[in-house]
Amino acid sequence: MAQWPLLSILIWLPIVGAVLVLALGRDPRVARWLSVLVALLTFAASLPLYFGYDAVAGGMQFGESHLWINGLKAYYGLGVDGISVALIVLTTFTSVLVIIGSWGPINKRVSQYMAAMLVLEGMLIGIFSATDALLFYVFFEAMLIPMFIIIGVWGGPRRVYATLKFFIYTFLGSIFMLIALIYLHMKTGEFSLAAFAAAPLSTTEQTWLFFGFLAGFAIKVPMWPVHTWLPDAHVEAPTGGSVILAAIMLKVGGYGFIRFSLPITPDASQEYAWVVIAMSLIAVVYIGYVALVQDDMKKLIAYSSVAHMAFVTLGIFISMALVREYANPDAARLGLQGAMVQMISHGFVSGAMFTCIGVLYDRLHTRMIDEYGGVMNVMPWFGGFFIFFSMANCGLPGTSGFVGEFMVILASFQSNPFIALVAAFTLIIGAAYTLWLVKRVIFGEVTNPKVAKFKDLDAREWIVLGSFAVAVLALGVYPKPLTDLMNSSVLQIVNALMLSKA
Amino acid sequence: MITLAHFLSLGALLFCIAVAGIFINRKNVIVLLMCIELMLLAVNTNFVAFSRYLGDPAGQVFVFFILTVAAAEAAIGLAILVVLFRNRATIDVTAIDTLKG
Amino acid sequence: MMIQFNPADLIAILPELVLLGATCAILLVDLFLKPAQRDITHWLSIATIALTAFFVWRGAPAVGEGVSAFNGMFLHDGISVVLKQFILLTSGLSLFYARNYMRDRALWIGELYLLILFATLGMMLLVSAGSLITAYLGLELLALSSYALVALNRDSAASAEAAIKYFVLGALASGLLLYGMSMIYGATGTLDLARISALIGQVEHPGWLAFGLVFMVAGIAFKMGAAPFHMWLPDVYHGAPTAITVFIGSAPKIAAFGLAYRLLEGALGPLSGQWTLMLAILAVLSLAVGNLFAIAQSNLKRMLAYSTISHVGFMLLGFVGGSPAGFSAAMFYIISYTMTATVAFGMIALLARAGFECEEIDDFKGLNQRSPWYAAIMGISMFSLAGVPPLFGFFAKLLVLKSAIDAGFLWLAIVAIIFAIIGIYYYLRVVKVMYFDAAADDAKIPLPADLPLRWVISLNGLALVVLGIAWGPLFDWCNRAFGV
Amino acid sequence: MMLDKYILLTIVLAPLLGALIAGFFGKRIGRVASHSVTITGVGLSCALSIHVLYQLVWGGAESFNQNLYTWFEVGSTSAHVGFLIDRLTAMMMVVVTFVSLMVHVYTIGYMAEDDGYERFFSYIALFTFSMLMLVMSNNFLQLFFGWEAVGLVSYLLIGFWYKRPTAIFANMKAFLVNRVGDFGFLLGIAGVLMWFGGSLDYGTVFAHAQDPSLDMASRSVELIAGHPWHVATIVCICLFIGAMGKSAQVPLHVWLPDSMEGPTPISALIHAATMVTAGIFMVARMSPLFELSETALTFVLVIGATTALFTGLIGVVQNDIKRVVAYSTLSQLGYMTVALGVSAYSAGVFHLMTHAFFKALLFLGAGSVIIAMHHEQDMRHMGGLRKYMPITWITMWIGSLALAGAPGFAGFFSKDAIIEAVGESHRLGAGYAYFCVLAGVFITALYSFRLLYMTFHGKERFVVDKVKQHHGHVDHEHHAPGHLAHAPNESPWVVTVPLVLLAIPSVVVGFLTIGPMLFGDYFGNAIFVREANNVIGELGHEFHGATAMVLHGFTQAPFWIALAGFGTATWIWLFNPSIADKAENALRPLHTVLANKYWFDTIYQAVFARGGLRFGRGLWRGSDAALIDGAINGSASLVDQLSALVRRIQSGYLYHYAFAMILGLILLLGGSWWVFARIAA
Repeated sequence: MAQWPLLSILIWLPIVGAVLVLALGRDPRVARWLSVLVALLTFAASLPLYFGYDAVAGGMQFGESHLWINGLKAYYGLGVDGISVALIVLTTFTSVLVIIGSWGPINKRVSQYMAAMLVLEGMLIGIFSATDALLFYVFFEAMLIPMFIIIGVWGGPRRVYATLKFFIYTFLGSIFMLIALIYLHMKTGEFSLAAFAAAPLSTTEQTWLFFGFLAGFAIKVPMWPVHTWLPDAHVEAPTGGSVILAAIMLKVGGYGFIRFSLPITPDASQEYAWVVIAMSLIAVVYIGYVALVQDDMKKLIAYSSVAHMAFVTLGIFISMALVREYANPDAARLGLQGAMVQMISHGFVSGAMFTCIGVLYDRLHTRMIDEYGGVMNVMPWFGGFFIFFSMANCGLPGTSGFVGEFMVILASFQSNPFIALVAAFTLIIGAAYTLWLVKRVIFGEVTNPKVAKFKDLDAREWIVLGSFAVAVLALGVYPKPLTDLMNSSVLQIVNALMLSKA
Repeated sequence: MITLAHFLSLGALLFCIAVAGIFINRKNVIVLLMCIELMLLAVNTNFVAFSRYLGDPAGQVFVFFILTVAAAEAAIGLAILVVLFRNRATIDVTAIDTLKG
Repeated sequence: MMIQFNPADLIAILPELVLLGATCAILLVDLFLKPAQRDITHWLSIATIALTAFFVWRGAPAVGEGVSAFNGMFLHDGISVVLKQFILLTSGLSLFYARNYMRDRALWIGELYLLILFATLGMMLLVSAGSLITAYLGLELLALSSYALVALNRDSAASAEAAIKYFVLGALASGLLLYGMSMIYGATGTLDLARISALIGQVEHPGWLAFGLVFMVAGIAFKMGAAPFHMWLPDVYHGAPTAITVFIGSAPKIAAFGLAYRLLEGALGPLSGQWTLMLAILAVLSLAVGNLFAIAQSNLKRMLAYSTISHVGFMLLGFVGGSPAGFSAAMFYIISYTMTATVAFGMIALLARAGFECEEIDDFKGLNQRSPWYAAIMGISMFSLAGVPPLFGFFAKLLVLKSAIDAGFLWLAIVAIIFAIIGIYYYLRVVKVMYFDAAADDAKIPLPADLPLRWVISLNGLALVVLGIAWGPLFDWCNRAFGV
Repeated sequence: MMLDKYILLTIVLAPLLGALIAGFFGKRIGRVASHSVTITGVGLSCALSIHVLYQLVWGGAESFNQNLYTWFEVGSTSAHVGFLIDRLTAMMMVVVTFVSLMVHVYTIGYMAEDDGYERFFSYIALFTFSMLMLVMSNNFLQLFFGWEAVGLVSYLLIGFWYKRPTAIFANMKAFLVNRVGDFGFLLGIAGVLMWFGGSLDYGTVFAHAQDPSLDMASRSVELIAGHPWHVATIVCICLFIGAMGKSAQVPLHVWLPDSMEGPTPISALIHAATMVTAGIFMVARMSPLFELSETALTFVLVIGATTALFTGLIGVVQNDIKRVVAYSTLSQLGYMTVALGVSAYSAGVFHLMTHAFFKALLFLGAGSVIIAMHHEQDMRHMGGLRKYMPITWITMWIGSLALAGAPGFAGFFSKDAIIEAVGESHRLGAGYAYFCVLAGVFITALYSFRLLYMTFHGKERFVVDKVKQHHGHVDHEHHAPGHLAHAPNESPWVVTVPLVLLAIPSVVVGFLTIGPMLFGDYFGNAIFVREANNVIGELGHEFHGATAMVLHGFTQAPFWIALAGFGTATWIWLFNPSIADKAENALRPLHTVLANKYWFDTIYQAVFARGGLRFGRGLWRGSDAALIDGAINGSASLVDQLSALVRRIQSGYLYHYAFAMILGLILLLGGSWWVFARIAA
């Protein structure tokens, strides 16, 4: 397989597939089957990536490099390390489920929806495999377009506000990052991430660059206080859009921190790690409380996403502090691994949660919590899934939701127990908002006569939720394959962090 | 003695009058056309004066071109004016304000 | 200095000669055609442009070997070749986009083609100008043709108003430019751009130079449409028939770039310390004015006009670098902009029909339902204007931002991106209208069946994607032209 | 000799398999198959647990400590899933699986009419699995897994009747309060990893703790500059907070009484016998750590003593039969905690074991009564039931005597040992604790016999409506209080057999095991006590066999105090029921305090629940919506308004346009002049 341009195939297969779906998908059935086929093929094509990746050796593998823009020495450069492999497989896996999940709810302009999803998938894979900053940026920004369309066309009543907010907000952040990239290009004469990481930069330069990256990635993650686009986008997005948004698009921010902020501006990252850590901790508590009082379940889960992603940023930057200030690379690796595991896990859990909400929405066409109640009476299987994913959402051991949080808390304790103290607060508040949601939606007597007519999950919904459940459980019971996959990549990052660049 | 500076001052003065005419005039589009001609003449004055002063004929050649173009310009300007009048039945500058904002 | 006629110089201006000759021939032929046979003029004009482009291509000088003909009056170098090719391309595109629109409005007359061809000739001359005289003549040929084109619809009050505004302000700008030229001439004693550049260091009256420079910058800024010399632009774009807006919104921008480059860098390069600052001021104003004003617009043509102003501001970012790389970036930018704008304006022309201008943003409601394909093309063009990758417009922005940052104008780059974010809003609004809103009931009328138009606009739109992915060759071409 | 890994795996996985089958295919395979498969699983597990215990105690097997697989491995930090099977574990395994098996059998009768029959079996089997994972763990990670997993099952079971608003409130409350404990527990684990050898495995951690060269007892850290704290104290208190949640110690006890909303079998299994004792087990397991910190043990002691006395007091005023038993459980958990607090870990674990039997018995007996009373739980509507259900009556008496510490019964040995140990201890707070546990003995006797008298003796305070019998009776279809559709009768054999089987150990287990467990070498090195703290060792000098202890018991204060309690209860509730009301009026303020459970719930509800909601709403509306979105939408609308304003500049008038150009020209001239001036300067 080595000589196959596997990453290019992964990127372009869904995009070409999308064109095919658009061209042939006048009949919705054709569009649906074709898109599932393409997504499955992509998923199948991503498996050799996982099995073929030499996790022991680590480093960038499956590399491809072609001169793209001579004048800028920009390359069409692809390559993956363990971190990327994990995220790419997450992407291909989730995309299949999202597309299957969209079979029922999406009835108008099916081919366009499916095509947008596939294009989005290709771009996300591109983000996770680009080794050239310009290429990364292109995918990073371009994915806004299909998402914009998905939310805007198939979204809820306030979709216009939500999409514009989403687009402009994220664009605002990333364009500052663009300036940072241009500056780095000026310094190094090329766009390769390796060259950026190797370039010596003064502390002042690093500081500016750091905040440039922070603007881009913090909004994407999103971190407090630039998170307000996310609840709106989620609320208005169709189920599939929400799933992709939560499960994968948010990961781009965390991935960006690992790929850009840490290696390129290590000294500034160290200097300002406290900023990110503080923002993350505020997010855990603040967002937790905000999630508690939501009346809209999607908004609730959206806020919970923000709180969970705070663990990702916490893990990433706590490792920065651990490496430099506490000279504790082992704990740093733990933190970084924790952040990564949290990303993957949140992908599954939030994807599943949004799918669950979609299942309810398809039946009652409202997301207001107080319109439901007693769903367990009529949809016992669904109730089971919902409770299971809720438990994963509040980080129950044995589910994937626990692993990352556990590792991050262990790591942050080693830098400062008080950080761990605040972070661990998620145990309480996370359980509070999730279980209260369960209580109000799933348990209780059926009060709404329409709820009484609900049918339990159909086969399609079963497949989607069941797949998510298997993933959540597998990762929770046996996370070692995942941590092993990323182990040497994380080690390399941590080793690089130990060296000052100024 | 009349020096280059005098010619330049004259040119500048004419130019200013022309420019002022364009934005102070609130009555008639034709006055605008006249101002434009005046402005070109101011430029021509400059060119001729420089040409003479530098002993270089190229400037005067330029003036010929300017004059020619000015003639064409006047023709087109008047044609547009006619079109305007046909549609509006007025050539009042203050009335030409439907396109704005 | 003896003036000599060198027959080899004719080779250098062969494309212009071809264009001139063919235009005159078309002028004659058209006299004898009935209105129903206007297609002949149409295709002849397109053939002429293609032929001219062919000769430009054949006559392109080798890399780095610019030729000057007619004692330096006419420059034939890489820059002029690139600019001419794109001037011809966009002029040709506007011919395609114009036919259907003009036919629907009984404006499909030979003069349309003649004026466009003459304007094209003017632009070609302009970008090859080696002397102040050539520059002026090219400019006026373009300007006079444009005035007439705007007024082509004799029965439209709006067109007439646009035309008179364009004319008066254009003439004023010409006056400013000429006045500046006269001061430069007076200071250096020559009209030849290269010689001006060479002599600038030893002038007696640097004040005259500075004076002349300011006036020339003002004149150039007007032609580009940079704020605060932009005020004609929204009214003209708005008032002119859409098919004409397609034309005057595209190719002349490329020519204006050529004019600016020839005059500022070619002649006044040694003064770049001053004009970069002026251009920086103009850039900031243009970005602010263009984006701020555009948001409030409900008329798409007018909105696009303001967007043009903001794009000019962006293009000036490349200029302020004052380096070959910066000019190359600016040229890339202006090419990208015109290629994109032709799609946007062309789409208005495509969707318009007799009695329905389709120039309000709301007229695009639900286009995705009526025609997903054209909605996609329009969407691509909007995203490209907004500067979203992987479309052409993004890379143009990348390059100009880069050249501004390279030149130390980081603050300018940041100002630019902040306004770009404001700008995103109104482009997205168009996409929103097309995709998110339901079509109005009366909008179910089928699209025009002008096949060449459909094909060309589709290709034009796809080019934005293709050039977004594979923009390297074009960038290399621009770089080679400037010897980067 | 080594224990067989596969036997241990079977012990854990058999209930899990049963749970999965009953859970996923329950409806398809039917009721009988569902309970068969889970009972088989748990029965197998129980038999093998007994086998393991036998192997360890008599078979000469060594402790088993082996990792099954690596959970994750990052740098030097690794986490495993593995088993540590020593005698402490084996005892817990037997207790858990035995009580679980009893409860399984009992459930066949108790839940016979319930729609969620299969689901219930699935849950309790899953609980057995989780609890086994907890006790069999050889590391902190798996401990935490089991810890939370039992919490999850508890959550599911308390909310088993998910239509009841009270049940779904109670299960959420239980989970959240437990989460507060887990919050501390997790931090404790993090502290262990950081300070105790960088490992999560018990073996490494304990070795590190006991390594004299490291002197972990006096190692301190300055979390706040200038205030050195002992790391052992921090870690142990954090871990104990976890235990406080799970074992329902004040002030995290509030969930346990509410958890009685669940079906009675799980009250017996989870909220009396096993899960709630996980905290006790955990502290005992962590004895090498707790021994390092005198401060932490004092904390444990005081909390335990407070729980033991004050929650018992509440039990006296409860009228719900299950709640009385629940408060009694709280009080007994307090006893166990007190034992831990005076380093008498083995006494705590010993009481854990005896308590498991007799408290499960009491709950199941209460459940039997509830069945008979058609799901009436209020004792004020009972009375005189002994003639209807003799087996239940007798077994309940046995359980109550054991609970009250009647000499010879299981509870006597364990409780007396605790009281003695507290008396021996010189730890700070031991005096307070001694008072509390002694007073607690009186209270225990008081509420235990009150329950018996109100339920089984005296007049019948219910009416049997002789109307058509209701079959398919479900819980929420209550008759008017005190009205029954038909006369109560003894429960079926599936209910009574477990009662009897639990009654036997309630009588004899203490007598049989106190020797080896407390004063012998039963626990070996599973529990570590520093020489200076070894109160049980002190007691051991005075121990001359169980019979002697019984006889000695009659002369001791606790016996007389219990007797006083018994006498008081008998006097009031058996002979003079009216006095109860009079006393209630006479002691109105005290009664109010107790009836309101010291207002813990009220305060928590107001501060944490409503306060949290208000805080959240404030953040949402005030900060998210008003501040952040306000800034964003505000700047957007500012741009909009600015745009609407400035567009007027484009007036449409030619002369304005021209004027703008001239202004521009002047601007450029100014700029140019400025540059000139700078160059000149």
